[in-house]
Amino acid sequence: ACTGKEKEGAGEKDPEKDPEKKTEEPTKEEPKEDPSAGLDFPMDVSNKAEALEDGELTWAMVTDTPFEGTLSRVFYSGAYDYEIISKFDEDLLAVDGDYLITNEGAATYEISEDNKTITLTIRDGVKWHDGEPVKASDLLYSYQLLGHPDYTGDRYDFMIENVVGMPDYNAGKTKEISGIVVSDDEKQISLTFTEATPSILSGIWTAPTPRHHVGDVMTGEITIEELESSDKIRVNPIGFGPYKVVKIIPGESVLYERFDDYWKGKPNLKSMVTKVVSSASILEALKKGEVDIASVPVDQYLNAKDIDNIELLAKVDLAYTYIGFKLGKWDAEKKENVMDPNAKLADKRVRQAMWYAMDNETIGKELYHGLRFPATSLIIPVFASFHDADLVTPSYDPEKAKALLDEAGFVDVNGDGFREDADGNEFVLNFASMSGGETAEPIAQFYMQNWADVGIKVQLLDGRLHEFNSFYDMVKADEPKIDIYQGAWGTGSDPDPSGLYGRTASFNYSRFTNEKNDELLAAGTSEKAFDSDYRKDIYKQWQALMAEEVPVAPTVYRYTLRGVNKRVVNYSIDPATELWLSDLGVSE
Amino acid sequence: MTNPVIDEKRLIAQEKLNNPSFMRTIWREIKHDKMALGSLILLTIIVLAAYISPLLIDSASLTRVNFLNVWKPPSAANWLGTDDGGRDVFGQLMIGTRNSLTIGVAVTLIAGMIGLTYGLISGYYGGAVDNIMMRILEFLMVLPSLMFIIVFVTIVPNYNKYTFILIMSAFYWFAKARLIRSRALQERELDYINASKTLGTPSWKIMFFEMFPNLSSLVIVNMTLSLAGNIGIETGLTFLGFGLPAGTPSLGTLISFARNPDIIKNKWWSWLPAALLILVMMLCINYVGQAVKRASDARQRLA
Amino acid sequence: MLKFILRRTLLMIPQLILLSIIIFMLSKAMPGDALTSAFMSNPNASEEQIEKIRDKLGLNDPWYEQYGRWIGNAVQGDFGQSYVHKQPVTSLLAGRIENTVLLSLFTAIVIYLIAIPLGIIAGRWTDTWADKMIVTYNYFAFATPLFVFALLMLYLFSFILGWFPIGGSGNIRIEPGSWEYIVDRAKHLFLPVMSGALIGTFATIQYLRNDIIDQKIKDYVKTARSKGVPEGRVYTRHILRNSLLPIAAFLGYEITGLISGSIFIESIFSYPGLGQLFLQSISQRDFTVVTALVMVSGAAVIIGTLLSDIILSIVDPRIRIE
Amino acid sequence: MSLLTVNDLKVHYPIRGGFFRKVVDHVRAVDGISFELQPGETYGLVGESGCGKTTSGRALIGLNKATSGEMLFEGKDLAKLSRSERRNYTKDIQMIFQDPYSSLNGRKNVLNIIAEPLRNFERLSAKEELLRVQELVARVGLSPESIYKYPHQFSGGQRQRIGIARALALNPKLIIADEPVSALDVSVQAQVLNFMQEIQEEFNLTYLFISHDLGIIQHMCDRIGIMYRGRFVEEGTASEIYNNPQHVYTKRLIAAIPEMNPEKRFEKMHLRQAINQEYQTEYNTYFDKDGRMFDLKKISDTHSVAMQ
Amino acid sequence: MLKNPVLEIKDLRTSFSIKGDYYAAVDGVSFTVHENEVVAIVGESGCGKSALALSVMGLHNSKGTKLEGQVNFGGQNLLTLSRSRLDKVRGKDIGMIFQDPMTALNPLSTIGRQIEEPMDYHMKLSASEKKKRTLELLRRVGIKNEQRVYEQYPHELSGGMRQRVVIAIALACDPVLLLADEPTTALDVTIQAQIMDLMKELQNQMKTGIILITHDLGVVAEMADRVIVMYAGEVVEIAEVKELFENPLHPYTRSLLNSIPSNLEAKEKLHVIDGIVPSIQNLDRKGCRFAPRIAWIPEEDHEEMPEMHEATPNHFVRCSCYKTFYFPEDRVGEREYVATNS
Ligand SMILES: Nc1ncnc2c1ncn2[C@@H]1O[C@H](COP(=O)(O)OP(=O)(O)OP(=O)(O)O)[C@@H](O)[C@H]1O
Ligand SMILES: Nc1ncnc2c1ncn2[C@@H]1O[C@H](COP(=O)(O)OP(=O)(O)OP(=O)(O)O)[C@@H](O)[C@H]1O
Ligand SMILES: [Mg+2]
Ligand SMILES: [Mg+2]
Repeated sequence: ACTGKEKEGAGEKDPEKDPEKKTEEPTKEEPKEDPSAGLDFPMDVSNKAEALEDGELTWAMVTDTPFEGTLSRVFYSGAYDYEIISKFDEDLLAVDGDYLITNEGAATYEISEDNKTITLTIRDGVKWHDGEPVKASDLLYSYQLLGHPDYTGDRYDFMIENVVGMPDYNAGKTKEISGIVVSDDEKQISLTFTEATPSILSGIWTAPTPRHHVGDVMTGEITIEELESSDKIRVNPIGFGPYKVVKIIPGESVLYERFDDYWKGKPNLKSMVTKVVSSASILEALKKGEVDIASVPVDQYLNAKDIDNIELLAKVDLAYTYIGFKLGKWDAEKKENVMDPNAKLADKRVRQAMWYAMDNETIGKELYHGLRFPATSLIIPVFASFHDADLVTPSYDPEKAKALLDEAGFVDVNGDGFREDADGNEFVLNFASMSGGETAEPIAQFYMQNWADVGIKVQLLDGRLHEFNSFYDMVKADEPKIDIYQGAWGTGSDPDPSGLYGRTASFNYSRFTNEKNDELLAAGTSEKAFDSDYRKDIYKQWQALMAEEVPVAPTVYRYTLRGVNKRVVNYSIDPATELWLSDLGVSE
Repeated sequence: MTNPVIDEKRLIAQEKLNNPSFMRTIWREIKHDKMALGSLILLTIIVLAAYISPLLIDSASLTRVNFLNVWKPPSAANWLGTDDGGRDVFGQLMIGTRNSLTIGVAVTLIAGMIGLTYGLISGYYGGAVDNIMMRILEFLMVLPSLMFIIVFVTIVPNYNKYTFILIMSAFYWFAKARLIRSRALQERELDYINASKTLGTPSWKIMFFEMFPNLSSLVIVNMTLSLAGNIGIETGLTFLGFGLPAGTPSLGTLISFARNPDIIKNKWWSWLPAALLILVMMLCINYVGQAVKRASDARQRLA
Repeated sequence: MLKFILRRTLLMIPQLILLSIIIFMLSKAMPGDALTSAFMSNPNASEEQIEKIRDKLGLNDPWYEQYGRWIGNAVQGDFGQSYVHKQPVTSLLAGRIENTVLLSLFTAIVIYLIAIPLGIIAGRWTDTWADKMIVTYNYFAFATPLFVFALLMLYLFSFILGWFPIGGSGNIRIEPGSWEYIVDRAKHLFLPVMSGALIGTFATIQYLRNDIIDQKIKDYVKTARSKGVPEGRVYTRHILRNSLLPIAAFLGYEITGLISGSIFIESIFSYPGLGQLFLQSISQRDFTVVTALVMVSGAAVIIGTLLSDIILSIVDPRIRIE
Repeated sequence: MSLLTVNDLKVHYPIRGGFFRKVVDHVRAVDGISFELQPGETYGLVGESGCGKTTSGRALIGLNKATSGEMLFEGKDLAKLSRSERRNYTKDIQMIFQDPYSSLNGRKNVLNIIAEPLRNFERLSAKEELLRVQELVARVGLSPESIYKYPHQFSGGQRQRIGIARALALNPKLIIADEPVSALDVSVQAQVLNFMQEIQEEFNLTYLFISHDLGIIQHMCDRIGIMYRGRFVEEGTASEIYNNPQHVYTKRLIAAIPEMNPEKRFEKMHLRQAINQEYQTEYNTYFDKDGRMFDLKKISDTHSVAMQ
Repeated sequence: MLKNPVLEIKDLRTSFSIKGDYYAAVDGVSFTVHENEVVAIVGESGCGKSALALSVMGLHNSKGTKLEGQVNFGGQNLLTLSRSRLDKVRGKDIGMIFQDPMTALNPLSTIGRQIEEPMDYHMKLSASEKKKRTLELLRRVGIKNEQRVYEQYPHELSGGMRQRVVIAIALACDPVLLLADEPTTALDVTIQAQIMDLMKELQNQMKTGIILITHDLGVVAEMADRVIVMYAGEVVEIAEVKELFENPLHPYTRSLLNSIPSNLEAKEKLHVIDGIVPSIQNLDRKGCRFAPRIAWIPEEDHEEMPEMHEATPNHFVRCSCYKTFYFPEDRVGEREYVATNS
């Protein structure tokens, strides 16, 4: 998992290797048509013209609900707020294509010998939009807010707590965070962690908060609650990014203006607008040139393709969908997952068979026109260094599935077309799936058909899809009626999977545990893992383990599509791009 | 020295004139109105088709997803093309019509029963009982019902056709209760109610066996007209995402395909037939309802 | 009159309290809460962490305790904090209410502008072709689902013809206060208002038409004719005033319709108002906002009915308000 | 012994008002009336509209609650009976209603209408019931096949007879007739009045006959009570009232009967003016300082007047 | 008594459309009303009295009603006047009083406004003159606190008061003819007497012609100069009031008079007219229309095409059956209540 830094869009330097490995999916047993044949998406715009001096550009925020408008890194909760924040504010440290920190950003870093202390040095001339310099203590202030006993946001996570002295501060025992030291000239800040882990490189929090602007919670000038709802973060928020916020129509649009004192120099565009456009109208808005850059819902891909004045960019998303098999329970006392040996799906051969039975390729190709493709491992291809492209995992093969089931003793004894379990008892699985999106229901139906084809009777829990909240309520609570469920994880930018599959991870909804697993996950974040080859090897083993044990069966990886007007220049969605948001421009 | 309201009396008398044969009067009125007659015939055809065809359609194959066959335009195999899961729209239209009709009729009946009972009791007793019951009703009418329905829908653990009917019914009887009550209040002043009281007939019997039959034409008219509204009752909710679960085809689920311009224009077969069907049914019921209404009011009658 | 208004306003209080209890209980009964989706924004946040926040926010207390706290603050005008929006519900609603009020107000105005003349024409000249056309229009208005109509309007006038913007309430680049700004707001309002209004005329036309037909044969109309009042005046001076009474009486409940309408219209036209906020809050389980929205809507209807009563008492001398 | 003795009967309707809709005052619809009914007689209750005639009748039959006072029916106070005890007297006291159109349920046929009281009080087989109903129908002069018809198929007078048959079904002793003919045309009126007289003899009925038409009251009644604003102003035999009215209100009522002789119409008009004059000048003899009537005072054995 | 005729009705036929066919409710009625004369029209309910009055005033719904014949008033046939011309006559030269004062007034206007309204259209008066005239009218119809009543709304007045207001409206522009359709039926006996006295008084002062529709023979006796008895849409008898009461000729008139209780000794049986007035659809329009209700009179005593006969000067009666008519109870001395089912 990761910090809250979902890298979005151009600008912030998002280095990444290209995720083309999907084209060499080696898992197919029989040679199959390349699912993404004919899909050849660029990640950079093709327009190489000079940017206009004083261009104006409009971003679409594609959503059917308004954004919340909590424009602070510390307090926001919705992804759409982040889309706005990322246009006027930055992290001090930039990251590369692997989402690892670099020295390209507004600050540089050094890590101590013992890998426990990181020191950031802010460059000269990094200024907030109001002209005040960005101080080291502004970053300290972020930590003070995140760890504050009154803080009710959800960003107080492992990487924050890992700072020395943070638990005490968080419990209200001290006013100081002993692990953070700010230099007198306010240029340097060093953070010391309790545990050395490579996650520092991808998960460290480096977004400062303008203490002078929003007010100081530490002096009692303002309370956290007041701060959250303060106009300073809702009406006139400031950052130190290339554009500053001029005006906000709540929930609807934001107008930015160029920040002349941006630390990397004057940005290209005179002004930008981000506005909410509903998913139903987005193509129309792109076609009419009302918006220049917009993400395009996959189900509208075919129509988007035909729009002349735009160019489609695509990259693989930091997410995967999966089928989870309920194998145990969360033990609230011990705070760990406990497997149930009598679970309906305790036999891993059955789980493997179910994976074999699923025809994800058809879904990806037919339903998503290639914009989704079968997933193989639980570490997504975006993390190119860790994703094991050579891993062999089950792919659609009903015969293999049947064979496995036969082997496991699941055969149809009463001749109703469905298999009974190894003891000859009726075997019916309850399948929980989330509603939302037009394709949710056909996909669930499709999987059930796939399983039925190999003789496994699966029925929808309560005969219908469940709405998001009820779904997670039930999955989380290990609702005994649920045998399998379909979920999706956004992975964040940290490849470490222990938050989702660890013994003590509450999000490990399949409740799978295994000593080998514990071992590997621990090793993956140990100090030793700063050695990237070592870490790579550990994760390779882990991926293989997961493909063998199948606590969950990953189904598809997804592309995200972005429609960009052809007049836009210097825009890339490549995480590894050298382009910054300040370079973005329009040509005529 | 006649009573001051003799004219009105005559009207009542005239209304009662057709009471015993209200059904026949309705039929006469419908026969007389070509529009209503046509509507009734069309409606009968639709209802028969909706309730008979599902017996002929293999519903398992209808729900079977086939991604190789999505969004196919109408053809001989799929009269109305296929939807996003490659499923036959025509079959869904038939089953959907049946579901929507069932829901419409059930909600109309249940809400009608509740409203009728509530209104009758309130109107029959009048006075303090009426006062309290009306305060409650006023309160209920103030509730933003759509919001409440949405909240209920999210709460109900096992949400299906039947719970949907119950939720809807729970919010659709208020106006009926008010209407019935106001008529019951008038009716209780009439002497036949007093007569029954002086003859020692128990209250509940008076309410349901004396008063109710006299309100029946009102009830029938109101029910027919609200049936028209209730047929499309789930479409809006479905559109908002709080309708029937996907997989329970209804006219609403079909119409709700019309969510984006691409489908509106290029995949019209998925939503347009359902939208037209609903329109046609509502218009038909409305025309029949208007005829029924005229039948109940001697002044407006055509036949 | 003042006493009446006071009395009704006092009566509102228990109604609103009851309403708040019901909606509070119900929103607590909804599966999940505002934090269920917390991991969506931060996959690293652990369940324990989230549980801790729940404790901090008091979300784990029984509903009546939470309600007690809530109502205690509500009495002081504080409807709590929206978890999702991280701001007081009052200021959240204050930011949105203008849009919805504008939308509903104009919709209502247009409804009456369309429905009253049509209702009068249909009622006065029953069974003429004009009446038949109006009645047919009205049946269509009744039978067409609002959202389908709104979508078609959007499709036709924004997408195909391009006459109107495709959503939102205004263009952010235009400075408030200028003439251009007003035109821009009007352009953004036009389609949502028309979609709601053209479909929303049903009840008013129907009532007006039926009532005019009823009033037409009343004795006082005969009296007016026997006085030699020209036919036009018989309608304007006599019938119409009487026929508009039920419509005035209905005004309060019309608001319920406008509120439900706004939920559809706002989500179709991406028009940020209370209706859209409601849907969003429901799915995000932001129950303080849900509660407040239902309360606001309830209060709007109550005030609407009060307004109806006041208007009626002014127009109708038979209704006396002490 | 008298069949019914009414003592100081009052029926007040509350008027609500003020901030909390409290009872602020009462409509004194019936404000202390007393009279007796002898078995077999017809007692007329006359007065202008709104004077409380209907309210009195309804209180006697139990459709209204009496606020205070006694209603002794064969010595039992009807006002003090509980609901269930009261039911026993339902059989003995019946009512004929004003409006033959609304007093019969248009949805039921004659058989069901007339059988309603029988079903409430007597367990009869369908056959017995049919016989009883046929008997009653024949008695009120309708053809036997008419029991399967509906009320709308009858004329006003015939309907009123159906109503009477229904009232007779339980063999009542007292019948309260509240304006039984005022909704009927003159020609039909006669039919019903004649018929009521006939059955009175046959069933030995006692009538409390309520009307505002003095002509009819005179025609029908043995004794008459004149009501005004919830109280009696005069009581006496029919001839005493007509030939020797004492109270100015009684005189006014009598003078208001249209003169059937065109020649005398101006005389009658002058008489009315004279009585109006008297009403104004001698107000104090008839009303006390609060504008209330005095209590009745006997001026002969049978004749009492509310005068000082 | 030779006076100027005000209104002359000739062979008026008013038919209503019922299920596509027209049925006459007023069937060939002719009579004349003179200046300063009260003509009463009596008959049972459903005889076509109101239909007649509404025809004169042009108040029938134009759809579904057919008017034939002539209604001559002020040299014009009212039946053929255009709406705008008719509006010049209505309310000015002809005033109308309706039966039910509870419904005849617009509940939303003040009494003052409603009385002034006809003046707006027929008289050129300033606002203050109108008010003055209105107050005067209110006083004339016997309302004492006219200033207050002027401001009041109908619901604040009692029935009697309202009927006075209705009369004031009819009189607002000094009409030459007054049409009163059952003006006292809805009222209490005592109020009825007051209204009758008032109308007599006004008629004496204003010398208007009055058509008084009623089914109460008492009112006729008190008010009328001439009486027209109607049965089933036809006039069956016309006579001076004294003549009619002393010497009623037509069986229908006689039956009506005989069924009134106050005319008989107490407790004596009243006369009963068998059957009911047929509805206009069921009416047999051949022969004597009253014949079915006096079944004991032999058929041959009726005329085939009953005509009006002038039995004595100015006393007209339809059908010759009056000559042989007798009451069965007088002959047989007993009567049976056999219901004649309609
Ligand atoms: N339910 C009621 N509530 C309040 N007041 C009532 C009620 N019923 C009757 N009254 C009043 O009581 C008085 C007597 O009414 P009641 O009906 O007994 O008069 P009535 O003599 O029968 O008149 P009518 O001849 O019009 O029938 C009237 O002033 C009436 O307004
Ligand atoms: N608009 C109409 N359409 C059809 N029939 C009508 C219409 N108006 C009156 N009639 C019929 O015409 C006949 C005469 O009615 P009209 O109202 O003139 O009687 P009336 O003598 O005034 O009776 P009442 O004493 O009850 O007022 C009745 O049979 C009535 O049903
Ligand atoms: Mg009465
Ligand atoms: Mg009439």
